[in-house]
Amino acid sequence: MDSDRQHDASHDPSLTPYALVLGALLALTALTVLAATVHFGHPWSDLIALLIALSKAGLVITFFMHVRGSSPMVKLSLASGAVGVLVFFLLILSDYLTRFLG
Amino acid sequence: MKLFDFPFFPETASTTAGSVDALFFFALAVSALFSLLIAAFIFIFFVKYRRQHAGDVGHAIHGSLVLEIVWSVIPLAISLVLFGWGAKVFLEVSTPPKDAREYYVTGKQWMWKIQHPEGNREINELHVPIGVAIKMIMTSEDVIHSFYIPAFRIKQDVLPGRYTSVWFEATKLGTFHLFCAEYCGVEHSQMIGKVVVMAPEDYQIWLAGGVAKSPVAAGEELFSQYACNTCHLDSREGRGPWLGGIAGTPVALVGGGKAVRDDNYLRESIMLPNNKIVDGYQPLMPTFQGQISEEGVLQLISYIKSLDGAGAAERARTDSR
Amino acid sequence: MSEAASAHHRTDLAHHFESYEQQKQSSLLGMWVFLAQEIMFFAGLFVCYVVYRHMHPAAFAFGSQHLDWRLGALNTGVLILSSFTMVVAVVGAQTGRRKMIVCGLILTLLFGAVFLGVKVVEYGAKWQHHLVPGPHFEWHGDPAAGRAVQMFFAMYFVMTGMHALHMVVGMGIMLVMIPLAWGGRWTRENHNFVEGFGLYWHFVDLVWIFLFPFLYLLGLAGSGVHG
Amino acid sequence: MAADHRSQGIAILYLLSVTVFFSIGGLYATLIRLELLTPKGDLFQPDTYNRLFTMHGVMMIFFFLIPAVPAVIGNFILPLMLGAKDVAFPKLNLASWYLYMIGATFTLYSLVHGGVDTGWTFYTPLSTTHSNTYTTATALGIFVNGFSGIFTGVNFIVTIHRMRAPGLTWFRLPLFVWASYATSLIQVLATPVLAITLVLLFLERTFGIGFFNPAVGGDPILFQHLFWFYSHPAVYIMILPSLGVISEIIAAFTRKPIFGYKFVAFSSIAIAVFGFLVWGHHMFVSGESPYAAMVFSALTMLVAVPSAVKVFNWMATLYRGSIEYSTPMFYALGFIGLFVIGGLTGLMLGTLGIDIHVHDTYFVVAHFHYIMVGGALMAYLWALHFWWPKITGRLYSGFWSHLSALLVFVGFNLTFFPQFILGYLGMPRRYHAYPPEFQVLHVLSTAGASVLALGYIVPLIYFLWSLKYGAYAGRNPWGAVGLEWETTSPPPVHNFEVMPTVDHEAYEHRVPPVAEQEPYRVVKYGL
Repeated sequence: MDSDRQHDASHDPSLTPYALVLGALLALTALTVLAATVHFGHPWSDLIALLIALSKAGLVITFFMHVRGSSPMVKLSLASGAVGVLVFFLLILSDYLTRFLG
Repeated sequence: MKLFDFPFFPETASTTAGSVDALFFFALAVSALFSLLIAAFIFIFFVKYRRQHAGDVGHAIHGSLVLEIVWSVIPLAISLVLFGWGAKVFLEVSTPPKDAREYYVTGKQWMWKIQHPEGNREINELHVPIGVAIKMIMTSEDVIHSFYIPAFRIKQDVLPGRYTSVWFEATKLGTFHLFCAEYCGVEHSQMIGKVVVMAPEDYQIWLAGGVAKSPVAAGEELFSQYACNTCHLDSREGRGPWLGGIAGTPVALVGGGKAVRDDNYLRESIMLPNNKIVDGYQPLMPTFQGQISEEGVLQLISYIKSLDGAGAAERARTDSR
Repeated sequence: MSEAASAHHRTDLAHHFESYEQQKQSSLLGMWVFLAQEIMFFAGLFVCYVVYRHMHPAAFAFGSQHLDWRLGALNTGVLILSSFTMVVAVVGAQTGRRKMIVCGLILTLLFGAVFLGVKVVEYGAKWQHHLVPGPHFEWHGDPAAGRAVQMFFAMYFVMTGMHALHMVVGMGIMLVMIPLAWGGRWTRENHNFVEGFGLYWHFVDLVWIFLFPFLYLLGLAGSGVHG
Repeated sequence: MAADHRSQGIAILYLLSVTVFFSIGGLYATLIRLELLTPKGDLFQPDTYNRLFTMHGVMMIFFFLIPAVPAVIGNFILPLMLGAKDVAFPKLNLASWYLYMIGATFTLYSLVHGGVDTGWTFYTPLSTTHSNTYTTATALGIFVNGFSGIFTGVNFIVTIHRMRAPGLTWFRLPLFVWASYATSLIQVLATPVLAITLVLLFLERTFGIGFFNPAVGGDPILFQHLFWFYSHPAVYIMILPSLGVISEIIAAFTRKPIFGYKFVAFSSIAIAVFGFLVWGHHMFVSGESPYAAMVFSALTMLVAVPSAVKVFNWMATLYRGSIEYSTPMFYALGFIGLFVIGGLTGLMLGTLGIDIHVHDTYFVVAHFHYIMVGGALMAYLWALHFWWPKITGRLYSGFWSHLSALLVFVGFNLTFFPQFILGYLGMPRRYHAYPPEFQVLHVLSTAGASVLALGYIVPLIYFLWSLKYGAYAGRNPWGAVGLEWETTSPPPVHNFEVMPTVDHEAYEHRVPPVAEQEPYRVVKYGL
């Protein structure tokens, strides 16, 4: 715990990087609205919106939630949530996307 | 109740029942083999390596990679065989022959309503000719039911709001159980009936005994009664598309995308007409949900499916061009 | 509660932990595992959304046109700002600056209140226009949307409602945290609760990041319903 | 103050409460079996019968099987096995128990008002628009109870990661810890989906918001997807800790390490992970796409591998062991037999062609009772027998416990084996009345259930008896290896007098064994 306290003290976190992330998040919000006004057609509009949302999520997770520099276990629990969501979507869509094939 | 006079195995009375049984016996044999093998080993070890003296400890054996691989790969291989065989039987049981006779089934709490292609109706009884492929097109008026005939080894859930189907070809004369297999409320266990398999000539006599209007004829009446014919004109100039010959064919939709116009598509187009709009048309059709009975929808669909691809007027026009 | 650092050494290390480091790592990991649970909770809703949108694409596009994307965008900005002020509070805790924690929390609370205020306005408008699904639902928009348009609003209300509920819970916790922070409850050595709460708040922000484009922006490009 | 809510105390609270709910569920089971003695359905009205099997399912699954091994055995033994003073979040642990009791209160409220008749599966639209019973209260109870499980899961995961004694590396952990870890993963990742599903059910039922109503474009099958996304993994919540218990018992009574330790450890994780991929096999005939059915059937086959790995490794562990004929050991071997039958019939159900016929029949009922009763419930009982001396410090009677093992094993098989035959004959489940040709098999089943019930009552008596009259157990009555056997029985406030460190592998038996005394003689010949 001593080493930990020194660790904290040795580089006092500054707010500047967080402010940059804030700016990026606001810019991406504007971008997603802008992208939605353009007609890309199915499924591209959704993919673009998803991509922007994922990058915003990535920024929040990496910087605001300090996943960069967290323990591997933290990353693992985040990954397990993400994999769980992926499995959920893929398998449920295996029903809905093939239901009307015959 | 006679004590030893009870069945151990269900009757086998359809063309596909044998395939299901064969698969089951294979799985049973594999299971019995493994169970006995494991039980035998456990019993032998249990007797042979019992503790002799209070202070004994076992030999520390930590494992064997070869054995682990053997007893991972063998079960995997066997279960994949089961999967493949099972999928084959599943496709066999769930793919009706093209020329199957179509019966309509409506489930409601707590009865089965069945209509024959000739129009005869019955409740909780199903009379079928032997040796003829029969497809049941099924829907529910309320909750989920399940159409189950153990002797034919077939089962399919019956859902509100869409169609499911199941088929069989009976191979034995006689009377068999018809069950509802999906729990559906208070009288679930009374939602039972019987399937009577008859010789074709007897079936014809049975059919003649009932007063019947065919679903096609009934559907035709509904078609004008609900004024469908004011928009779906066979001149192809109506506000809705002409419906002749469309059953089972693909169509382009507004907003991109395609749909195959199967029974479920036709049903959806009557109940939620604006969900899928055929390219080139406007979403003008009102919904008929709640205004037309499930049986009525089935009759409409069978009428639509009976319509010719090119109506008389249509044919004349093509000729004149 | 004593302000003396030595007293904290005695009282805020729970009896069953050997060190502050063990306590901190346990607390953070616990929060993350809890968030994995939250991810799956919202995943259930998103799965419903994807399935129903796949089944009724037109209805969803028409429904979405009845949401005010400007209010949605405003709220997105507000929530992102609140996430930033939450970071301010956490940095304050990490550097042992009591006033910074308090200011960060108060600002976060305020932004949260703005968000919910906008939400109340939006919900009120939907209620007036009979767009709340259920027996009172009436659709006076384009009839082409069909009856399934109700499903869009059902998904809209349950998704934003569950999100708002999480915000209300978070704001309740902040109301308790602010006086505690003022009283010096959290120190440089032990501020696990602030960090853990920060993670929760950012997660709530994350959910909204996905809700905004997929609820508010579907009909913006003329939706392509009529080809 | 520290001792207020230490995990052992919470374990005892859970022990008492799950026993109560098990008794209620068991009472319902008795009434169900009595009704099924005759084909006509003359004992109860149909709607009464429907409430009986629904409440039996709800009580047994949500309020007994899911908390039983993790919350009772896990809370007591897990911190001891890890050499920890407590779980990572003791207050959260206490909150789990309160949530469990609040959930149970809602459910009991609906129970005393007549119960629910939707089946424990709550399929829509039956549960949303057609049932007039107390569905909302029960769903609320299960919702609240779900968070109890989630908190227990969070607690165990963090505890296993952060609270291990010095030297206790991952591959030195007892296999029960691995199993508990896998269980906790499922609890954390699957339970929230049940929670949101119940929220949607609640909104649909109470406010008429038709999430699953086809009239507004909803899909009842989506409810089934969401429900089984939780409820299939939930089966593994119930069975995985039991598999861990069996590993512990076999290692202790053969006095040797588990054969293929790492394979057994990872098979728990594999079962947990595969458990998330196979839910669609409950829906082969539901109207899901046949392609999805094939995907789910293929994935289901994967579960066979880790399950087989476990069984074969247990079998191999017996080889050249020093096997003690103790009650928990008899039980454990019986468990393997029942688990093998349950697992193999599960494979049959996962096979598409067979499932068409036996889905929603007594074949399914028999299968899951082999897993849930033959597996999970029995493992819980045997775990109690194994750790009872540690929990109470007392020994129970050898003769009576052997007798109860026999009664349970015989009674169980007599109850449920005939149901496999009934199922293949086509007897649908949840039937209050049935065709007369099924009667003989139903009578056999009811007869078996009577024996089974006796087998449950006997342990209740000798466990209570042992609290006052049982011989003192000492630290390690079985001569087993593991940190929990190194402390006193029952353990002191901080679990250990001196916090332990670990310098050996799991189940490393030393010669001569570490038993303080030879109490198994007492166990064998006592009373």
